[in-house]
Amino acid sequence: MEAIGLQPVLFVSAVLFVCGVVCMTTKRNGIGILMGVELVLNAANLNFVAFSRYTSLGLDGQVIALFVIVLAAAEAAVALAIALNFYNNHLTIDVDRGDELRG
Amino acid sequence: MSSFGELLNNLVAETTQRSLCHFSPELALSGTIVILLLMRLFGSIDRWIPPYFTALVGSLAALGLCGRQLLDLLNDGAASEEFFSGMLVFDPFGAFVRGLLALFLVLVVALTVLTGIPDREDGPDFYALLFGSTIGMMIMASANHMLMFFMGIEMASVPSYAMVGFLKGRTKSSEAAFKYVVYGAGAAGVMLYGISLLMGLLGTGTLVSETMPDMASNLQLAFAGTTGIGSAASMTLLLAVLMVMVGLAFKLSLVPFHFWCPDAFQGASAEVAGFLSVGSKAAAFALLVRFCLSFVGGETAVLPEIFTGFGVALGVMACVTVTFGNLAAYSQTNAKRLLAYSTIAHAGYMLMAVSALVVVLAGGPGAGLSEGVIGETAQRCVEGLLFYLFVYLFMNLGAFAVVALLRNHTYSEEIDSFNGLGWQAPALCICMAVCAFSLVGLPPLGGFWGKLVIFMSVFKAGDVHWFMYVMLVIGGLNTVFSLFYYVRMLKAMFITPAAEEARPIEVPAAIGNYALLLAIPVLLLGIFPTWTTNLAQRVSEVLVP
Amino acid sequence: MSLVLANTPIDLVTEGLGLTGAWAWFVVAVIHTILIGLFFGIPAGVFIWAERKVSGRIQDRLGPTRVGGRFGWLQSAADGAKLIQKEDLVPKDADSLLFRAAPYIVVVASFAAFMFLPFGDGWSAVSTDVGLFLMFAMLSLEVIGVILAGYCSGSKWALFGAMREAAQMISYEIPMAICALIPIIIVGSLNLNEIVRFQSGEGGFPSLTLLNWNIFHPIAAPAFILYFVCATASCKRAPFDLAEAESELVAGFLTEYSGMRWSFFFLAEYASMFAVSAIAAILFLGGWDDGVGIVSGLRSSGHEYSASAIGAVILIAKASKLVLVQIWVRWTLPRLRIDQVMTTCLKYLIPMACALFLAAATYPLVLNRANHGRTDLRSPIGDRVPMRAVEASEAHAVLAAPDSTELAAADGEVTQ
Amino acid sequence: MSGEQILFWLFAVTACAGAISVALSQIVVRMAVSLIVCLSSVSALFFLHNADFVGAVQLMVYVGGTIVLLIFGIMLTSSSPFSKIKTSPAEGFLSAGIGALFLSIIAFTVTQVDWKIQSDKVAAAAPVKVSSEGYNAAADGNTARPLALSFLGLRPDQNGQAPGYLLPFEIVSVHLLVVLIGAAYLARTKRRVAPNA
Repeated sequence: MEAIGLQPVLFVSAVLFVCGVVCMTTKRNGIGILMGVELVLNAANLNFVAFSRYTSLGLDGQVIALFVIVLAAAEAAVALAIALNFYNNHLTIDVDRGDELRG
Repeated sequence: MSSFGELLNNLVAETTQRSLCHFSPELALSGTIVILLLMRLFGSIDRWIPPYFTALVGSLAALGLCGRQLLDLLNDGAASEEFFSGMLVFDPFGAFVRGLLALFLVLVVALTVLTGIPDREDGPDFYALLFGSTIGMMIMASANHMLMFFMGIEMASVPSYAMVGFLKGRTKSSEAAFKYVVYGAGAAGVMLYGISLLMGLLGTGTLVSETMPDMASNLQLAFAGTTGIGSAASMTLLLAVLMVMVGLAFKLSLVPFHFWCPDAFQGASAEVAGFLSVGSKAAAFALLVRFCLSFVGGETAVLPEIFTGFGVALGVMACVTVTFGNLAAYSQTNAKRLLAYSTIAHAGYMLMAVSALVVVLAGGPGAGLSEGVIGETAQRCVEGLLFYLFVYLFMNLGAFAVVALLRNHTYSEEIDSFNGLGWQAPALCICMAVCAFSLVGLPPLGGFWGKLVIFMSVFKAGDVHWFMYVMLVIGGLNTVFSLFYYVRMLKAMFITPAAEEARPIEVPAAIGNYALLLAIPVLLLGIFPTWTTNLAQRVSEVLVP
Repeated sequence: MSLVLANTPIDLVTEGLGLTGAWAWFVVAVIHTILIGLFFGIPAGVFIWAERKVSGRIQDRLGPTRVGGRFGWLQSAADGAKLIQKEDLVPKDADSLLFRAAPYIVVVASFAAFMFLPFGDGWSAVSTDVGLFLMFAMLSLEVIGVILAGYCSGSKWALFGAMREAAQMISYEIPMAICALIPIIIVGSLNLNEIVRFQSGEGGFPSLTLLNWNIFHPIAAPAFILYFVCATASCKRAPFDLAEAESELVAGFLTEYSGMRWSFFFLAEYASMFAVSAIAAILFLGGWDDGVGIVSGLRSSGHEYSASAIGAVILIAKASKLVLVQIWVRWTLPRLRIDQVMTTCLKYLIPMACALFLAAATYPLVLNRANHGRTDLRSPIGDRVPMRAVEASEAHAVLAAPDSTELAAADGEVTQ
Repeated sequence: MSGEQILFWLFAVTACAGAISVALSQIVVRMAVSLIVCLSSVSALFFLHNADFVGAVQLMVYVGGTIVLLIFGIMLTSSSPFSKIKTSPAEGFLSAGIGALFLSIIAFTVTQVDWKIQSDKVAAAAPVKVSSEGYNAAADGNTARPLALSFLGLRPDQNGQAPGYLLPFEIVSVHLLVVLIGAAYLARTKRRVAPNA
């Protein structure tokens, strides 16, 4: 079977990364920003898995991808709890509406 | 080809005999977390034994273990060794920073006991978060693998997001936590992408190792003979390093990744802000030093242009950070926000040392310094950083502690609310004065020596790159400038009379003693700096041969 | 992960057909899709009919009797024909795109789970080492469709139903997965084929492989009951059907659906009932093993194909029995309240599952100790895998990754 | 073109399309659905790259767990069901420009690298040879066993000369515990203690 090659995968992951970054910068909704973060983390994971197949990184890439998935889940849980807390206090999760802290 | 059983036996032996001993402070902290939670779960033991007591015992145990490790290491004169099969590294540098963190944890727990910010009901939650975050920082301090690098940062940050939002009902607190978590998650994501590129490029994640393929030696293999950023591979390397730096700069609150810092500090309670301003900085600097050394610490210099450029870029960042922090602090009216900007500025001073370290090592011999001098200069840089961190612990925590302790009496954290307190709470205000003057860097205090050592190493590095002199000048000017805003705080305390309607406050003796406990080391470090500088010197000699 | 066709690696199949490259993949994929479609659709239809008959019997009435002869066995087909003709309504307040998409997400998730389900030894569309894990993963995706259906309907009933469903399904996945881990500890593999091979023993005919089934393992037996309860809940079947509790929430997340889209949800529900039952049969009830060694005897005497075909019938029979139990339970027990559902899971099922998990992990050690270190216990209650690891000095051979499973199967090799 | 390649391009295109529509979509729920599409396609790419276990975890934890959590968050925080996030056109163009710049930088540097050569340079000098006795992880995607062993800290696939991941595997549980405590603390209402309890 012909291999896919590393370059196309890296390109896909670059697209995911850039979409994630754009998402983080343009969305005002807190959960929208978190989705951008998930995209970025997945781009990195895709890199890890691709490297684990095509370079001398070997199995380590897959191991790290697994840890990243777990850490991302933990981070999402806390982020969501904080977002709910913010919502309870402000009745919105528009990041720009939090404007009490200035200076 | 060793057989499977042999591998298994080696693993069991290594883990039980070596790794777990090296890891004992973290284990003590983890155990404390579990005990705290179990005590609440089963019956109501925490009604008889308050959570802070357990926390205090646990953190003291961790401090004792860290201290013993450091003493053992220095007495044996041992070099660094990896444990947990290459995940972490055990060396005096790591032990020093971990000891610093443990000491700091004890002081913070003591502070929370005095201010009573987690009430008895929430105590276990708060201390679990605090300890979890500290474990992450300790892992950051001894990380030897990119996974632990990332995981340490995550373990330190995610609980601290929750801690910033710990005062649930307050709009400011929730806003601060929300901004912090959103930006923090983004920075961590970008950093992870950088890590993935770096690991793919170098084929491994271990930073430095003698038994396994590691990034430092793979860098030499893969880029030997390459010069400049012409090749795609070296450009990718640069891109990856820059992306990793985004995450680290965020943790260090360097400009332009500082914007979360004032908001988070103002929204969080002063205890948490103090914890973040010292703990996460110390850990992140340790990580930054390890990260940089894995590129420039090799026997021969690889890609000298790129890494010298990187060092200079760090220097530019340091200058901008220091200047920005000091300028922005000048117009603040909220004490925590002012201290947040001061934290940013101090991160800049410490970054100067790292910048000098990278610049000195990146060029290798022939770039302005002879071989022997390079090592010595690099050691001075690390030494300066460590000494500064040590002093910074006491003086910055002192400042935040005074804000936290006064808040309980004045119910405000505005600078105006400090008016005329100098005569009502002399211990606290003297502590604040000592810490503030030390933060400025006035001679008889610890902060002076910290700045002096760093500036000396930067001056030495000027032989390699002219920008170091520029950095030195900017650092010096900023030191002078920073005097004004700290003095404003002291002026409110000692000169401006209290408002007519303000009611007099009375501060218990325990609180005054705690403040003095923080102020005295600052003073002592200023008068007898040599003991600590000697320690820092011995630590840095092992790290940078 | 590799694509296989009836126990034969794809390369050999396509060689026989004279195809190469992408075409071969395409042909095999189409064959598989048709086969899985059949196994997905037909049982669902049969169980919908069975549900009506069983409920009729339990409520002392006849159920369907007219369509398709005496037992009304064409009732499901007639229902399907009616539902297709119904008007396809999308409420004004709904997000029309997601409202339309939600039923497909549910169906696709439950359909995809069948890709990894082996009906006979090696008879699965995709053969992979983590087959069980993937089946659970696919089944867990169903909840997304349900949440979207509820949220995007623009109706309060639907929203409440979706919230309940999400909370319930996510909670029950935890004890269910822990219970499924217990046979995995016993067998030492996530591969569904290997789990059954372990239970069907090594001997030819006659041999009482029945005693080898995990259900007769002292720790897996309670795990089976726990698993079955959780599986019922995760298929949102009564008494845990809070998401569509008609007496409180009209029809929960299904309130706004009608016609074909509505029927998709039911298709998926019955299909996943079958899927979780098949998993239960494989994990605890010996899969395609008949218990007396006929299938393994046939296999060892070289009748691969017929052995697998008989095995498939046996597995489907076992799974169908379990589905019938679910139907029986539905018409027997009253519905719980939502807080009771959550309490049952979080306060009772999860601790019990964790305790069982710990027990399963320590049991072989205890047994080893009690047996004075002798590891030759060749009885159905012995956990042989951990012992083997201790026993074998050259553990290499033991812990080595198994060869691609479909080839190992061809040798009639057992567990190793 | 082999079947593998066709599948790769299929899933690569859906992954990119999902990601782009996450970035462009104005409705939060639709963003979530696009994200599901994207992440599922990424897990399919994992399967294609012989990482079955990672792909399965991605589906189970990421798509089935984290995203459900996010959708939960959307349901609990949106004031109206399909509230839009408004982005001004100027902002949109600016971010599109920055995004394009980023993409071109990353794509041009990363895809220009000859990874094979880089990897070979490293592998040639490394003292480790991948052992062939059944631990060759990348083959066939049956990585569950080598992964499990590396979580225990054993690396028979690298002859023991590779990092073992025992510590992260164990310490992540402490992290999860702490994070759980934090999230639960933030999400629950403050408990009232009876005065003399």
